[in-house]
Amino acid sequence: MDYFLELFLGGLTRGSIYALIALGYTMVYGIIQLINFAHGEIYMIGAFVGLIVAGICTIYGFSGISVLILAAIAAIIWASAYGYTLEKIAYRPLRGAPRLSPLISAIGMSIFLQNYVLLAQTSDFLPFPNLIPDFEFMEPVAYFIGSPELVILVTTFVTMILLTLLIKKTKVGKAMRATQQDMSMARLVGINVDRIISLTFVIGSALAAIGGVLVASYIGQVNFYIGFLAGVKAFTAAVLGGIGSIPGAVLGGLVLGWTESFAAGYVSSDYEDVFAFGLLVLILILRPAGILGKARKQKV
Amino acid sequence: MAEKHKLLEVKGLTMDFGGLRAVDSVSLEVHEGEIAALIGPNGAGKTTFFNCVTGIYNPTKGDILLHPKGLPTRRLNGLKPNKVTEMGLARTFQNIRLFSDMTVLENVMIGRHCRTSAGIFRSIIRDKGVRKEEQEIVETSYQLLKKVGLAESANEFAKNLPYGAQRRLEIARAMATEPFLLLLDEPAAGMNPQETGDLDQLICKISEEEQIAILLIEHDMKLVMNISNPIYVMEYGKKIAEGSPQQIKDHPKVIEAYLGEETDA
Amino acid sequence: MKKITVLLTSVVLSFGLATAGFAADTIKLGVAGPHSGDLAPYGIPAMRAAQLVVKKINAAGGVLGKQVELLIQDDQCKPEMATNAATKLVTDGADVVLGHICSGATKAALGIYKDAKIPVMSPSATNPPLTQSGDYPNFFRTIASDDMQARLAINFTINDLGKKKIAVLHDKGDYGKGFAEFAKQFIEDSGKAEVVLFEGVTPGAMDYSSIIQKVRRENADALIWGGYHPEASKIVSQMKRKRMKAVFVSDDGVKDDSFLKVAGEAAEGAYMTGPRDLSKNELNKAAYEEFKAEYGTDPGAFYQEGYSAALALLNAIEQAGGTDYDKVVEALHTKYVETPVGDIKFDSKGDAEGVGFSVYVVENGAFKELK
Amino acid sequence: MMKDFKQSILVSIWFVFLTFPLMAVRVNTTEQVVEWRWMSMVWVAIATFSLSYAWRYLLARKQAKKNEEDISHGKLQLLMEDMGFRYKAMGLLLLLALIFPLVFDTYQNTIMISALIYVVLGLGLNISVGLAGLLDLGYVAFFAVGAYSYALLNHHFGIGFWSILPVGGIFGCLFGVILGFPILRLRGDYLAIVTLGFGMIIKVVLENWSDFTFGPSGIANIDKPGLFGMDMNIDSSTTYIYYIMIALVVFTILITNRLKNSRIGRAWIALREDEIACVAMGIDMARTKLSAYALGAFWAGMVGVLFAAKTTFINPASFTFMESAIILSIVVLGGMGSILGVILGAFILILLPEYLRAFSEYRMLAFGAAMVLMMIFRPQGIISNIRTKYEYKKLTEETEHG
Repeated sequence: MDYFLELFLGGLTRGSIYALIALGYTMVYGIIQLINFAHGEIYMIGAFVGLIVAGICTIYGFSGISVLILAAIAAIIWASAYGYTLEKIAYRPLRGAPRLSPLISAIGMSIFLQNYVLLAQTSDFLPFPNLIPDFEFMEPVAYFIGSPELVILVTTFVTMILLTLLIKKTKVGKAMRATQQDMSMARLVGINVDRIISLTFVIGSALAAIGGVLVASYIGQVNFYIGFLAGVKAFTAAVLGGIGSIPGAVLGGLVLGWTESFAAGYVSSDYEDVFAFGLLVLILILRPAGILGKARKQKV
Repeated sequence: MAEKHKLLEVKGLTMDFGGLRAVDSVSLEVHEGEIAALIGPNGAGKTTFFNCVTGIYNPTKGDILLHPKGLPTRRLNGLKPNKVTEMGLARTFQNIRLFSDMTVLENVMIGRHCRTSAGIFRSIIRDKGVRKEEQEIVETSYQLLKKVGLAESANEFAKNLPYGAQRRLEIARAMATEPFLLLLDEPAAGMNPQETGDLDQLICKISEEEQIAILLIEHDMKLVMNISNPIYVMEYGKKIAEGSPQQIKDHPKVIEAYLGEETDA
Repeated sequence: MKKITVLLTSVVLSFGLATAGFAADTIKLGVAGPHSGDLAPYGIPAMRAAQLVVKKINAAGGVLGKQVELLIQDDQCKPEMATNAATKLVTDGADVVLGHICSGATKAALGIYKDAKIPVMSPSATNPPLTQSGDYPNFFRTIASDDMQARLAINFTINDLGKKKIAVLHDKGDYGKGFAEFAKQFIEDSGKAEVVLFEGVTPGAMDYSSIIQKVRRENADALIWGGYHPEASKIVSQMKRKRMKAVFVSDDGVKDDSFLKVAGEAAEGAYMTGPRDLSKNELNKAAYEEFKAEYGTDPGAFYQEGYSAALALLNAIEQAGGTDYDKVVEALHTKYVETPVGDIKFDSKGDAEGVGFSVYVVENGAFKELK
Repeated sequence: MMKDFKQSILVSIWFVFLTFPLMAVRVNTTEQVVEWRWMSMVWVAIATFSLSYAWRYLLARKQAKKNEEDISHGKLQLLMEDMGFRYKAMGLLLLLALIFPLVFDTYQNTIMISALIYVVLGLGLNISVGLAGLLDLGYVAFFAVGAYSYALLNHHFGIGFWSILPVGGIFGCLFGVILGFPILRLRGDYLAIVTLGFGMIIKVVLENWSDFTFGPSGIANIDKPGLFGMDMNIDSSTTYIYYIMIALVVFTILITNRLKNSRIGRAWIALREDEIACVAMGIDMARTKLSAYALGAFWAGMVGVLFAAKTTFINPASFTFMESAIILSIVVLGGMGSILGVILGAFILILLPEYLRAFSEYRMLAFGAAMVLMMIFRPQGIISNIRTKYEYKKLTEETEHG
């Protein structure tokens, strides 16, 4: 039973990170029906900016959780800026183009950003300073859940509550939901659709940046390539849960996290990825709209 | 005059989307040689009805029966759209769906797909039969373009055609599948009176010369009144009236539905 | 149209450049390895080593009175690019080749050199079959093969540390999985310990917590890792976090300063094998100083091995009195040469005699050689 | 004028801000050093300032072109549409291709073989992506299937190259059908992610299933293609493979061209344009998609065999997502659906980096940027699809008279 619980918690931690990144995919897809392939790269850029800030701080002798918060804030600012610019350059000129065009543009952007960071920084793995202290009160349970896991779980939980509030309660959130329902209608009632789309990218990128910094401080290293696999997995999570649906992204992230964790724990980690993608294919065949997604009838 | 052959018979068709009932037990018949019409205000469920008949949606309840002449009756429920088309039922779309990066001629040639047979291997070898079939496709398609008055623009991209011409191209493309029943979804939408008049004539011509029965959805009552009989009226997913143009004109519910809409607009 | 013309001209020009430039009578030393791309850090030190050796030898009058010319080719560690690079070297008339770096690339290229009768010496390709299969009589290396590393690691784990239940993990890569498979085989052969877990993990995955839990569930008292340092750091960090007592034993791919920095405290007490510490070797010291003087930094991976290979190859030509293939190979097998990795010659299969591994332990944030 | 200037200034300020942490600072947390690179900020400012002018100019031009409608044919395009010129050009190219190995050395031949391999891969992917509009991000999986079928059959049973060449293609095709069957119901973007997943699964299987695939250490000593049992040295066997490759390319071009201009080819294009209209016109969507997917896979499988024979060694590392991305950019840059464009695309993308080795670090960066820019400014690619002209007037007259 202990073993099960350990795997469950491991999957929960991993899944909550997937969920954070998946939210960005799902929100963007909900509004402009585009797989923002470069989203994983935004996550990586977030982690890298966090590393740079945290690195400078530790080199100049600062440390502790306040540095982590500072790094996270910087990561959010820059990742959002990248997300915003990404949309403006690579997707906005392609609105109304055939569906394949923005998708290819997104893949191109993903390759570009990866190599941009590779060239501007380094191909090596850089250590991320250990900024999360071992909390005293965690000591009795450190056996299966450590302080970093706790920080990840609490942060993602709080972030998701804030996001839900933003979408459900504020005017901006209403405008976002309206745009998601029907873009031309939203435009008619005076919503600045372009701004809402930009905002969606900014919010999605900020979430990815939080995920990036959390993961970086959890596993303690960053390089230019971490965005690819994380992005693919998070997108898988978004599709699993039902792309376009916010609770779906969270659920999808957790389901994927648990699948991988249990598969590795009870079967074999050799085929971890095979399980993840196998699950995706299975879900898409049985329930093409995902677990929580609504079948969206195309208007004929 | 003897009883005309019944081509399409829809009985109690119902379509739900989640909790919303878009079409509520609608029945309808189209006979040989008829130009039937389905009218109603916006959002009455006409297009949904069409989509059910042509296989794009699978209806929740009801029967869609096709009685091709000289062949056994077929139930269309749940059949894939391409099977429905193969059976002899072709359609156009309300918001034009042409293959915009293909030429006008190629658009019509696509319609010939289900009436021709060259597979992958024969397409590679390109034997005599295939070459002949290709010729036949081009030939027939060109004739159809002539019929709808688009022969001149055969080599233009479909997306570059003027609006009215695009509508006519859709009709030509549908006719290339050799249907015995043609479903037209708001063919006159967005046309000026001159173009609408031409379209009137085209539809009548198709009906007479090609022996194709027609079921059309129309929003504009005037067009329908001139050429169709019988007329079915839908509102809020339900059929509220059916009959000849005269009967429809005087039907109190129809007047109500349309007057109500008139004040809305 | 204009753009196309420019393009064509540049293509034609580069053809011209590529084919031109056969110099006078020199000895041509080919150098192939990853000089760009993500694996470049493993290839560039050996390339620089060759450059330094050649510079020094040429300044001293060359080999047999001839100047040595370097032919450098990038293979990015990709098999298909390695064959291109090899063909290029053969075409350009290389007499001997220093390379390649990655085992896969080496394997792909060796056939080409074999057909062209060119001796090849790798400073880093540790895959055992390269020499043991006997397929490549023209292949030599200045580094010990993976099975030697694995044997040493296992002997140490079982005999010196006395561990009984061993979990073996690897990164599914050529190097890591090869090491892990040998480790597994040696454990089973020894009869003194058992393999309780043998699995691969996905490099770049977010975390390895499930697999670490699994290692604990199996009550393993030692974890053998076949692979490189980024994953190793994640694994030791998570082991520490889970308060695990199992010892961590790994290979040369982990003996890297990044491992110490990334894993930090968690790295303490980890064991790994690595080439014998040569800091007392005079030639090695000199080679190190040369590099430091030229580039101002530490040399990086496979520098000594590259330096040694360049020396060994050129020495063999000197001994053989020419570049004749059979004579050069003969000289490599029979004549000892002093290099930064020791006084070496090559056995009948092409492995260097006198090159060995040691076990290191991480102590106070540094690697310490044990024996 | 002033407005433009102001805007460009704003753009460059924004980019200086944006790139600041990644371009101006380099923290090496291993060595505990911070490196400040202020000069790079100046470069970013200058570059983005001028690029923003170019960007606006190009966008405006694109807009203007849209209004003018369809006069977008450049000179090159018109030239290519002239049948007479095309035949002459093709003849000349073929001649050049045939004498190439006589003029250039083995190294040049090897490079050219690589490029030709990518030509076939590009043409294969062009069927599913360019013609049928099915974005396949795991295309390299079929390439791997072909390469491994030859490597394994050759290793275990010593079967020769020529017998496996068609078998590899058929295996690729079979895999296409098996993988395609469950997933082709999916809409475009789902398809992309699932194919990406398949690409990764194949690699994982190749790495893990050691008993069958020899795992990550790969398979060595694969036989080169034989010619009546002749013993060939490296030069002549490279030349031989080169000619095999030329023949394969010509074969591919012939067949894909025929398919493109057939009933099936038209159905693919229609499917790309509008799925719903396509099925409403009586085209069986699943079957049409499957045929495009499987035929695309066929070429990858076939050329995979040749790849294995050429390198004589394969391991899973050659079949990564990046390979799929490169093949995709060949198709996109060359011109989706255009055979000529794809060929040109392959040559540019493979040969250029090979000859400009000094810039090879920037290769992927340039690929990525080019994919984005192409989609925005020239979605039809370098050479857009050449339209088939159908002869109908004469026929019509004949039937009317006869």
